[in-house]
Amino acid sequence: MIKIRNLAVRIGDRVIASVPELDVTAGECVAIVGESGSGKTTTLLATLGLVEGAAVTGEITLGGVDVLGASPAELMSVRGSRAALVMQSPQAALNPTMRLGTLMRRALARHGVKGDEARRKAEDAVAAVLLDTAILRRYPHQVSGGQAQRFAIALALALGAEVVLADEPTSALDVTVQAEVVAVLRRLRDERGLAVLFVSHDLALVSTIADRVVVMKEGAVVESGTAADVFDRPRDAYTRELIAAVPRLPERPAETAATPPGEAGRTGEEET
Amino acid sequence: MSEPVVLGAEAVTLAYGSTAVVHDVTLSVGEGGTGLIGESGSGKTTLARALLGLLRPRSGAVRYGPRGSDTADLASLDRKGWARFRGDVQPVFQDGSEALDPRMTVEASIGEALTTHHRMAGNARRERVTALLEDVGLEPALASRRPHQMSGGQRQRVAIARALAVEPRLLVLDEPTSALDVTVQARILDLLERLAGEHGLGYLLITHNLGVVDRLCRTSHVMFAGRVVESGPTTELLTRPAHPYTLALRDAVPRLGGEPPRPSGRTEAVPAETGCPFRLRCPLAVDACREEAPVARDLRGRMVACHRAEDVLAANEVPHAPRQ
Amino acid sequence: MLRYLTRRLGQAVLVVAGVVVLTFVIMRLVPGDPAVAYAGPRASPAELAAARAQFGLDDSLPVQLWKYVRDLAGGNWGVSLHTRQPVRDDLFQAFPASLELVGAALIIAIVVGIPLGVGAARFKGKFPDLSIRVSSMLAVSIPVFWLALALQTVFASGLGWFPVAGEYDSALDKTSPLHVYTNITAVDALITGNWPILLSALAHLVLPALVIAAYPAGVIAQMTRASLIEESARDHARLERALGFGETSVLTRFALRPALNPVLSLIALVFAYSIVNGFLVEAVFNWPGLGRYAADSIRSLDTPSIAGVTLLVAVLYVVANLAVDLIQGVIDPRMRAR
Amino acid sequence: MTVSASPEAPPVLRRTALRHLAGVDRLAMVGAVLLALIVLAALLAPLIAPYPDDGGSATHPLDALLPPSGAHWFGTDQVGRDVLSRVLYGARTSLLIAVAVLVISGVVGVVLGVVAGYAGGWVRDVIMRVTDVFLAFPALLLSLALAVVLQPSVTTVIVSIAVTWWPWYTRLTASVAASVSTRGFVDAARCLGVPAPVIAIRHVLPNSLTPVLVQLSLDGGGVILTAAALSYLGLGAHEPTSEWGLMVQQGQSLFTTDWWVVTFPGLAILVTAFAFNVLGEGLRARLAR
Amino acid sequence: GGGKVRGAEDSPQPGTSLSAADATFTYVPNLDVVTDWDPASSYSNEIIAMENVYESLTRYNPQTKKAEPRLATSWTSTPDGKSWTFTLRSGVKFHTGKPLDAAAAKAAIERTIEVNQGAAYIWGAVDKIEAKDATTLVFTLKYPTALDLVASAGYASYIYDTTATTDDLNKWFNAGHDAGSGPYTIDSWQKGQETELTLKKFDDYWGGWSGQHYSKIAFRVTPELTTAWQLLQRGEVSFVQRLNSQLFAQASTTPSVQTSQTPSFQNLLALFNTQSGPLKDVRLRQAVQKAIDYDGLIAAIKGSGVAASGLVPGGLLGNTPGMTPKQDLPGAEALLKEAGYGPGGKQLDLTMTYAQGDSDQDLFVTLLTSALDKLNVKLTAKPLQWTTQWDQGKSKDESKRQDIFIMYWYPDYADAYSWFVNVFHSAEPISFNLSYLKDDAIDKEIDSLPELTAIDQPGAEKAYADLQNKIINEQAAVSALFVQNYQRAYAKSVEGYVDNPAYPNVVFVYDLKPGA
Ligand SMILES: Nc1ncnc2c1ncn2[C@@H]1O[C@H](COP(=O)(O)OP(=O)(O)OP(=O)(O)O)[C@@H](O)[C@H]1O
Ligand SMILES: Nc1ncnc2c1ncn2[C@@H]1O[C@H](COP(=O)(O)OP(=O)(O)OP(=O)(O)O)[C@@H](O)[C@H]1O
Ligand SMILES: [Mg+2]
Ligand SMILES: [Mg+2]
Repeated sequence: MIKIRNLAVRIGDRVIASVPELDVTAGECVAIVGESGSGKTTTLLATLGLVEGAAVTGEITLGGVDVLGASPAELMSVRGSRAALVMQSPQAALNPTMRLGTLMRRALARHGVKGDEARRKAEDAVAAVLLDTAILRRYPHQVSGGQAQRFAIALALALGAEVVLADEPTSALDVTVQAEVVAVLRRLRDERGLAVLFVSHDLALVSTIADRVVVMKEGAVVESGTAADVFDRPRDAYTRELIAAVPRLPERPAETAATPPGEAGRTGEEET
Repeated sequence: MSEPVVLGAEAVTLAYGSTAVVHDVTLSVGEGGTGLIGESGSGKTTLARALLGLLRPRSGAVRYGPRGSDTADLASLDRKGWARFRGDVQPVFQDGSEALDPRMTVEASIGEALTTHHRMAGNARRERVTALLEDVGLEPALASRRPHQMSGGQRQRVAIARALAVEPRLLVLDEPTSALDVTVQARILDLLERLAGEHGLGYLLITHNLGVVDRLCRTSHVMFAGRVVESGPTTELLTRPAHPYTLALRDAVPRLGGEPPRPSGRTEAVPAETGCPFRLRCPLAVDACREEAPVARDLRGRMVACHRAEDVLAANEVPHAPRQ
Repeated sequence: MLRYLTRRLGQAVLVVAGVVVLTFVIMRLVPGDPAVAYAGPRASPAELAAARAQFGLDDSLPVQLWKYVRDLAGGNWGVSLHTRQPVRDDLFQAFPASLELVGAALIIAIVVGIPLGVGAARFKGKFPDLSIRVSSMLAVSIPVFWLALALQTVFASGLGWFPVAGEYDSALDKTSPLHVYTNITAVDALITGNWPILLSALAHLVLPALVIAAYPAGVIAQMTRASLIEESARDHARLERALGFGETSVLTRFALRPALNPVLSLIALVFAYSIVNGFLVEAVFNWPGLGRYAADSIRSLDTPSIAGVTLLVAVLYVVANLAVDLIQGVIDPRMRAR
Repeated sequence: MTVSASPEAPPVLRRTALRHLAGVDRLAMVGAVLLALIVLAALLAPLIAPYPDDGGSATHPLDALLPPSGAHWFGTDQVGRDVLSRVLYGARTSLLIAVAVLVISGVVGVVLGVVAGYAGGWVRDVIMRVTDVFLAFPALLLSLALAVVLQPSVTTVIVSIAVTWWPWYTRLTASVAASVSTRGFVDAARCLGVPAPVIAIRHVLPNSLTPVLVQLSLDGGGVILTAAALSYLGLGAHEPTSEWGLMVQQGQSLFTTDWWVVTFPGLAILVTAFAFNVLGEGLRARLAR
Repeated sequence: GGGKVRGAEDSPQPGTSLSAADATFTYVPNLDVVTDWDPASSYSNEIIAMENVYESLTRYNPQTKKAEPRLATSWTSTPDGKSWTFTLRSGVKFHTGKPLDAAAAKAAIERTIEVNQGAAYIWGAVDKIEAKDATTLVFTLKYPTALDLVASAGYASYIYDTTATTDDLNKWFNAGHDAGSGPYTIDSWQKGQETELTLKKFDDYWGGWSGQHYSKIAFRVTPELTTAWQLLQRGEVSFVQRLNSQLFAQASTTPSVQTSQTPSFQNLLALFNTQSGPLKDVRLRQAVQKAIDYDGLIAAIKGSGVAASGLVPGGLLGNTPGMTPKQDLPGAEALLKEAGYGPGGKQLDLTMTYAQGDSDQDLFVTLLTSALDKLNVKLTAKPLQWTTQWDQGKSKDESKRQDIFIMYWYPDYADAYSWFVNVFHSAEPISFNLSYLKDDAIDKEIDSLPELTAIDQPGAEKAYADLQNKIINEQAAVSALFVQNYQRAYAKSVEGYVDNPAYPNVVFVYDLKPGA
């Protein structure tokens, strides 16, 4: 689905993101983590050929298309139909003056799907993300954040995208709503083999759903590998610091015995 | 240290314009940490602003004073009373870059507090600024910087130093770390914990991070849609929630290396206008929830506003909560 | 939406009230005794007293203000000193022509300005952008009275493409008389199918309308550009690009609508501004609008007329703003939710 | 233990509009340079004008309406004055008017705006409604009405334009100040117990200034155009003051016969207004980033 | 159907084309045409229409310098000049359809005298009017006067049908009706429109319509001179009332256009306030007189005027050569110093009002302000509409009056008396004596002028010279700046145009022939 080799994004002489190697295959969920400004978003956008005002070098293949070498028309036809984007802030990512259905219809028409078929695809996709089709008649400000995020995923489905690139898709959401969105993504991955490349700074969340993890710091990849490897045997000091900083919760009763009041959180104290 | 003080909300209702966003909330902050958790937009910041005297309650009162009976309503304070209150209660806000005047140097920002409360100037002031910076783990050289020349963590430390400059007795911490990277977050929390211990400060800690309250707060309050739905000892609350919202919250938090978070029900619904505000999301909602808004009641050492709190508790004793 | 509307309406009424008071204050400041001006040089003391009574000059200021407001509300805008007609009739007579001119100018400005703004945004930083920015800024900076002279000299008397001055060829009144409904010549000609007059009116309209259109076209282009660039940097535009839409589609089919809001507010502003700008242009093109009336009023210190013109334009401004609020509601659903 | 500074400071508003110059685009630089030249021309008018007396009260009716030549680059006007000299002196009048109007209305507007924005409540409502009333009069219209009341002069022009100009800054400042007032550092200052007027002056005012400064530079052109229009209508500057609008008005009927009398002052207005506009737009774009 | 039809009611049906005989004469004035339709009181710009709608008993001929027949075919006076008998043209009809006879003429003049507005003073000498028979009108005068000239006046001399309506005649007139006997009658009048007024031929005009005449006159108001010129150049209009000298020069070399330049009876006066304000001090008035750059002004207006010698323009009895003033700045400075002003002294602030939109006056203002500026005198000159300027000048509150009042003056009939009796004779309330001069000796001398003119021309000549010396040099109440040249430009197709300076700006359209 996605194949990145020696990607480097530069503004002036500053490298704001460099990724030596990153692959995402069907049905796989890959996470990029790292501190703020470490180049996560940039990497994601570069994959779609959407970085502006910066020089991109290296090799990016997206759904079989060489992103850096492709003509604008080729790029435009890959975007949406093969790879779709889900962004951080749910409402801001949708055009405020347009009903969700209109956006969906236009996007489908852009990729050659029209009329009844378009309506059917739209409704199917919306149903697949567990939304009511009535949502298509709403404006973005009339839907909740979770709905908006799921609609963004529905857009990807309707267009037949094989990979979803998600930039902190749940960081603006309440944890209970986050759980909802994550569940939908997981289900689509299991049922349809959807590939997901997502950016997050929530290590705990990443640890629960990602197959593989890429850790970035100051524009460079410091560690990557399977989730199990990275979390259980972090090789890089920064990765270890990240993992240590994840706040611990009192475990659920099913998993651990109740801890005495006031002591529960101290188990995972980081070493400073 | 002088006698302990309390700051409390008594049946406070808060509104922006004509829309009330906090309804009839009662809580108090005294010794030790008090946590306030809840989803985004549930009114935590609004409540904090009222406790800081920045927002007048539409009804109810914010009371402040020495522990005991002689607390005063903020609305009735005179100038001296306000001055004392300002000297005793200080905030640390979410975003350090927001909390510092972008045009002021660190020294000027902290100095403003010193001048206002201790009439310090000149060298004395400069020395005190240096001491405070060292106290929060910053180099004195930072004194001449402006906010945009510092990292988020540094800014947040400056904000804390400024609050401490007043020598307050209570801190109101409104998501003091959520704008920061996780690695920095941890350090700031360590710092707060240490300082609160050293200075014997009481604090209200607002966050939506359950791990953080668990670590820093003895008692906690859970807010949903402008109401406190559950309060009690933090560990108790998190291990055996009595309110379905607390439960959902707890279960939805991803745990490092744990299971993927489980969705709890119909998450898209907005808070209900009538009856229990949570009922549209609640997997346990029954007719009663639609008809009557639950009032907070005492249940095994905590206050909870739910018709079905007993069932929640009962269900939570066994490994997996039953779903309807 | 309804509540939002009533609130805006309430505000508008307040503003109009303030406008009336301010106008009244300015009127009272104008030197010269309107009664003397009205009654004429050889008026007897009795006639003068009558005139004074007619103008209510004997009352105390608050009473005068109250009577003024009452009269205005009752449709009595006073009597012009220099035309000796009721001011309201004068305004009814002069205003449609101004409206025609400014309306045409604004249509030109919108039709030209918005596409230019879109073009500039589309090619941001490139040559088309630079040239559009420079020309729109020139359009905004050029003094209208000077532009009017220049265009008239070049295109009317020099090249002879357009008539020099006037609203339409009045000789046509005899061959194809115009039935008047709105008093706006071009509109009347259009709705009655009077093609000769319509053609003549449009030909006469071109130059003055272009002159007045220069400023609004410039600011509209600038605002459209800035607003579009801002809108196209928003998250939703990124999503639209990611959906496979090209840059032009993103701008015109997605970003333009939300970007139009500030442009619309601007149009309300430049509408009133253009009417006043028209005052400077009407003289050059012999346009029988408010401009000449205002100029005459001012040169004859004709307080009721000055007040009338001032009031009319100010009220128009308020109305235009209300209208824009409504349109914004239609274009942007977020507004309706407010 | 210190947290290292992030590699690049976030783009926050810098101290003054002037600092923005560093980052504005080339077009805006052209504006700045033009404006600097015009200011220089105005300041040095007595030195660089070929016939400095012609900028004032000299007249040479016998040399009236000479076309541009080596002796008179811009020709002479109806009473034989050197048009170039008068255009140069006119820059003084126009810039004086622009600066005075912008300073007066800027100060009034910003003060009221900060009060409205910071105080909020009914204070804000009252100020904003009054502002709305003044806004309902297009600048030229109210200036026209006022200029009739007052004697025509440069002072009148300044006063009557300023009267219609301040509300823009009040409106702008009020909205900026209102949003600044909700920012954390204002709350923090309130929590420190800093008195409200001090907060308004020390924290709200400086942080609300940048957009107003940009708007001021953007409006320079508008003021010059309005002043020229007033003079053009005979309600502004008058003889023997050199003023561009007045020059256009007086030369208007010569447009087809002696074009230079009208064209050069008209161009001077155009170029100056253009310079202000370009510069202001550049600053605004810079601010939006 | 529906809707008001713009233009006249009797418009032809759509589609009919104009025949050559329907030629329209389009006159371009630079100000609104009509302020007062009442022929008794009309005293303003509407003369350009009125003279084509109304007629007087006689008309002045500037070539012969004599009154010629108009409604009166002949007239005689007694040797003492106190009784005048006019024989009226018979068969003349008013536009109302009623016949114009001696009784109607008597009624018209008597109403004008009674209304006593505008130029009604011209009939001041009349004691009694009798209509002896249908065509004989006899005037008995209080003192001798050249009544044939009076009857040719541009204002207040019209003969009109006083019985045109039973309602208030003044109101009826001002609703846009006329009751004249002239060749044209009102077709449509829309104040504020570009084509404010159109006149159409009166079919029953006594002169008949057998020859080639214009059948319509349109007045197209054009404030901008360049616009007017461009309209003429494009052939859209027939006649431009006023151009500046530059445009006039251009016009005289433009093939499609004809021009005419005629010395007028109209001069530009600067009246100094002798009663209030700083100019009360005669030294200051004299200083201002000396500061004026008369030669510069003549040069600057480039042919649209000639130097004035005294108050009375050439060609009129009373014109006194050798009174052309010169600028004298050192003299002015000395006088100012004497009064405590001038360079190094106090700044003297003066106010001046003048007519909006007259480029020659603009030039004068420029020159005077500049000259005075050098003398540390700050002159604030305010352009106003005539009526406003006039109202301010007449203000009862002396503090509201200006220090210098600029106006053109021309006689209401071809006689210099008008300058003196109207402008410098003391009057209460103030009318045109806007220098506020109040001097018994001067008044007395002015009062003697009509009789002297009628019976002792050399005596009159002397009296005029003496008066001008007193008013201009001794009292320094006025400066005569220049005598205007009428510079007209009109279409090549207009044939037979002659400017008649006794009727400023009037075109007697009936006398013209529409050419190709
Ligand atoms: N258009 C741009 N111009 C200049 N700098 C940019 C641009 N886009 C990104 N950067 C810089 O590149 C670096 C990487 O940015 P990026 O947005 O990829 O980080 P991120 O890891 O997504 O951070 P966050 O977690 O805050 O979203 C940052 O330092 C950022 O300031
Ligand atoms: N200044 C304001 N004017 C109007 N409404 C406001 C204002 N500030 C907050 N609100 C609304 O009040 C409600 C409570 O906001 P508040 O900021 O107190 O929530 P919070 O719990 O602090 O959320 P978060 O976790 O996102 O900080 C929200 O619905 C918010 O939209
Ligand atoms: Mg990012
Ligand atoms: Mg908050």
